[in-house]
Amino acid sequence: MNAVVAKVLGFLVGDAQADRVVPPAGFTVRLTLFTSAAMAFLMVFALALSLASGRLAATWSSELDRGATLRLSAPPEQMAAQTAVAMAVLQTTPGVATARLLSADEQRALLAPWFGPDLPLEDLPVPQLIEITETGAGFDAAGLRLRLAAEVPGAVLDDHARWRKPLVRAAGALRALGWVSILLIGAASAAMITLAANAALAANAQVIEVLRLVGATDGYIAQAFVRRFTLRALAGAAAGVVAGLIAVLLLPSAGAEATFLTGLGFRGWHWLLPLLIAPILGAVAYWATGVAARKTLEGLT
Amino acid sequence: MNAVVAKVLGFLVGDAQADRVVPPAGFTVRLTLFTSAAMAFLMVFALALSLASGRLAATWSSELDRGATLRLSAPPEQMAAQTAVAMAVLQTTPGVATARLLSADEQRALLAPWFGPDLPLEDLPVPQLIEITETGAGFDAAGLRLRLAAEVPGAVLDDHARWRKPLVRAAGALRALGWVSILLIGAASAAMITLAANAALAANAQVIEVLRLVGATDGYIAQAFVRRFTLRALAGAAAGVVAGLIAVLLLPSAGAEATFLTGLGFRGWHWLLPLLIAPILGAVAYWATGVAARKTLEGLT
Amino acid sequence: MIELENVAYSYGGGELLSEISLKLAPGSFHFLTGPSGAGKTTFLKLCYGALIPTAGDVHLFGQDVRAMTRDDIALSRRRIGVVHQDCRFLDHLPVAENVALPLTVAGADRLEDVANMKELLSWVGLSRRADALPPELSGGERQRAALARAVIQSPDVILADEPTGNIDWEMSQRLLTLLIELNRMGKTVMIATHDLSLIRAAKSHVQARVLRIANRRLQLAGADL
Amino acid sequence: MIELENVAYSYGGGELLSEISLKLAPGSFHFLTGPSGAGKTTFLKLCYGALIPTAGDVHLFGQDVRAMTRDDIALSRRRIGVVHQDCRFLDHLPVAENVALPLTVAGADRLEDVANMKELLSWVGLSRRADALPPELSGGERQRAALARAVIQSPDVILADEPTGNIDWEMSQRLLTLLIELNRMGKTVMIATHDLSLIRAAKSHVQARVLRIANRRLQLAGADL
Ligand SMILES: Nc1ncnc2c1ncn2[C@@H]1O[C@H](COP(=O)(O)OP(=O)(O)OP(=O)(O)O)[C@@H](O)[C@H]1O
Ligand SMILES: Nc1ncnc2c1ncn2[C@@H]1O[C@H](COP(=O)(O)OP(=O)(O)OP(=O)(O)O)[C@@H](O)[C@H]1O
Ligand SMILES: [Mg+2]
Ligand SMILES: [Mg+2]
Repeated sequence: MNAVVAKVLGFLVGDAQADRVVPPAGFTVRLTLFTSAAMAFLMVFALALSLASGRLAATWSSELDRGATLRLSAPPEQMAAQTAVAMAVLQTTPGVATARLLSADEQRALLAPWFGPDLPLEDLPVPQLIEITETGAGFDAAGLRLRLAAEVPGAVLDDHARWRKPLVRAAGALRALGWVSILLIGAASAAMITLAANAALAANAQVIEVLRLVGATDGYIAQAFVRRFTLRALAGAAAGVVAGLIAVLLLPSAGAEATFLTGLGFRGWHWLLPLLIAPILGAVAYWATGVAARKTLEGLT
Repeated sequence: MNAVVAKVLGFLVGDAQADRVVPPAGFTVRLTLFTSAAMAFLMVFALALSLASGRLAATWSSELDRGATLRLSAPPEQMAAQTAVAMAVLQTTPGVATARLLSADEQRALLAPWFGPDLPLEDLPVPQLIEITETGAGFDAAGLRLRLAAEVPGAVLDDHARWRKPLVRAAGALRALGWVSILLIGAASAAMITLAANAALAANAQVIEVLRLVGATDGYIAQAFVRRFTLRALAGAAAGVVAGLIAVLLLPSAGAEATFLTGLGFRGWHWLLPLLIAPILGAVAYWATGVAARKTLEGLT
Repeated sequence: MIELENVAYSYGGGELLSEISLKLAPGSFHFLTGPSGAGKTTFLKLCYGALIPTAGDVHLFGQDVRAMTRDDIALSRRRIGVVHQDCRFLDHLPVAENVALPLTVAGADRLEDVANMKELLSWVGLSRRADALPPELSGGERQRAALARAVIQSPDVILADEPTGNIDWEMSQRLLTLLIELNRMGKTVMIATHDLSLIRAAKSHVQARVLRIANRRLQLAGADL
Repeated sequence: MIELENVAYSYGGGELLSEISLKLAPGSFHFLTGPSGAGKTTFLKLCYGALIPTAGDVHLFGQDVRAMTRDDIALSRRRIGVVHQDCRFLDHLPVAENVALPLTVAGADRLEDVANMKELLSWVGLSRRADALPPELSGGERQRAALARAVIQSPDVILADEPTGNIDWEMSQRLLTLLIELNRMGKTVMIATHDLSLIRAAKSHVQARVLRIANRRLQLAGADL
């Protein structure tokens, strides 16, 4: 472990002499710096989007996952008996986690938008509602309906599927979209940084040639370039991540609408994710420059 | 107009001789091609996302934009009179576009989830519901409540705001996010293509120098490079757009959930938007190469 | 054709050239000598407008270089053929196209030039290498290609900076003969060289003046050469 | 030190060099001549392992070039100082650092070298230009810097390709003196040149063999020089 640390430190500190052989400025610097910065910036956004839509999807599915409702209509005198039968049926149905009678107050709250809060619920032939939550596997709605039809004819099962499924699916699609975009931007970043490293190396062909001619070993030359470009990519990416985080923090300040979209931004340990971007892009630059340097060198005698 | 067309055609067809002075291959080609392609690809995605969330927002706001509901409870014999008064009040309220009495069938449909379809609506003290649609400006809910309290004491205004606003705001945030990401990716694309053009030109410094020394005018040199790089950026961007469209078409094939998210993808004239990407990136390349060429040339005597 | 009046030039340090006055008349033949680093290349750059004098005036074909636009300079270069000391080419085009480049950029390459070109390439001994790319040429071949490129447009003035530095004696003689012939046809020629035997060889064929840069001044070298 | 046995080389067309055998003994002094394009540069490249012969064997310090790894070649270049015909530098480093580059990459630049370096730069007449960047040098100054770079590491073998092409006679003499001194200290020297007077000047100071490339063969030139 210590050896690895020493190696990484040695790499970062570098050989001051070897460093000078790589031109310090010019368009290749700007290219590498800006490419890493811009792609890191976009990746922060894509990450924020993915995480936000992930949270959105989670909220939707949990809020809508209330399961199903059983509506029981029966003459007032049979109500209690039928309710007991229905509960028994539900409790023996595989896939039903809990079944709960809604209290009169709860029913009144649900109906309030239609009749106002002063509804005389007792005087109305209001059906009894039973709230069902499913287990992860869910229950067989068609089977349950058959059993209920046989034992509790006045019961109607409303499994909310019509309302819930599309929403959950939509949230899932949004989350998938977020991850697809992060994958795409990540792939584009890697490709772009690879290309920038290649461009920078091609632009420095004369430097490599001169070094080779005066007796520098391949390792020395590759190391000088790899170090320089990795550090540049790291610096650019770090700047991009910082800019991205600032932008993400500034963006949704517009609103309290966070309630629904749960806001663009990072929560809890998610803050650690954008911090991975710079090291990852740095690693890509490290690898790409190494490969490009070795390829360029092999073209030289 | 004809002159412009002739000029553009002339630019596209070009001068075969002038063309040869720009090196046809090398890393600058790959850099320009790939940068335009990757950024065009990402822009197609960002565009699809923006449009999809735009549609989502539109769906949500229109579905939820039913405006408000007025619930009128009154003893059966006063119902008709109170309804007439309430309608009169509504029709004179600025910001109310239409006010419509819900028919018994409609009320029954709304209550069906709670009481089943066979509800004897006539026998119940069911309030009369009036559906209100707002004009663009919307009405002053507080003011309306005051007027109603005075004239129709049994009326309760439910303006849906509690339910609607967060959703509409969330949809708006999503749409804004889409446009922000398209702006960001667009800006990054422009910057990246500008940088690639600069890199390409810097890599071709010797070509420019030699041309200048043998008596080529600035116009000739700039034109040769601008033409080459614009066409490359156009070709790369076109390839990226095509790849992006194919990816967008393939992606949401997963689902019929299109109902809610209305699906990622383009609808109707929106198909024209991604076709603008290549010309726009081409224009950026045209401008960037021109500026870079002129800057490089001014550094030469 | 080219006139320098009391010209001085400095790269930023002290003055490299001072009080230089010279008139290149049509049909004249000049040699330019001086130790390495004396300013021969700098002097030639002043003559083709690549450098603007820090003092004094330079006139190219009657125009003051300070008043010339960038395009004027470009056009004047079509009338001045230059062999640069570090000859550079378009590395992706074969030698023949590189030699024809001044014609190409002037939009003036016509069929009759093809014959001219062949003859020129064979005179400088590059017929067999016409299709090679510049990086595949030997040092001397590059210089010969540069000379060919400088004269292909039959310019009024030919400025050659060490055109024989990497070339053997016999080939140097051939190149010199070419330049002498062009001079006989009325072209103005100026050759910067450190090769005194080349100057001696030329003197027996043409009336050449030998200029020498020493102590920042341009002097007419005596008959001692 | 360097041995060529029945070597042939071709760039892809016909053979450029054939049946070349030569042993560079320590302390020997060679000149290499031949018309432009004969293959002098190619021959030197074979000698420092930049080209692998298409036939025959080349041994550098006893090792077969075909069996040498890339790092072996790099290390052997620290024992062979080369002045390239087209001298290239790191354009972003000043002349002094460019000259010291072989020491830098060998990780061998020490304090005592600073004094050496100063002396060397002043010998080749570059003391005043030590802080200039290579693109600001004149043609002759570049060649002198390249020679300084080739000898700074005091290599066993010095191969110089037209080291005086752009340099005046007096400075050429100084450079020649430097090479002759190094040769006296036991270094092997080979100079490719087309300048016969340089060869003649050297012959009065050192026992030099003159090789000539003609008709694809390496011949020993007679005493006619
Ligand atoms: N761009 C520049 N910036 C600063 N100094 C320069 C520049 N170009 C040339 N010099 C210096 O000016 C002096 C004259 O250079 P110039 O190239 O004119 O010499 P020259 O006579 O052609 O020499 P040579 O025979 O070696 O080619 C040299 O000392 C050189 O270092
Ligand atoms: N990379 C290459 N590919 C193909 N041909 C080449 C290549 N390099 C050199 N040549 C050809 O090989 C021949 C010999 O080249 P070389 O550079 O060895 O000549 P030279 O003797 O050094 O000539 P000079 O005196 O002009 O420098 C030339 O005709 C040249 O065009
Ligand atoms: Mg010069
Ligand atoms: Mg050579």
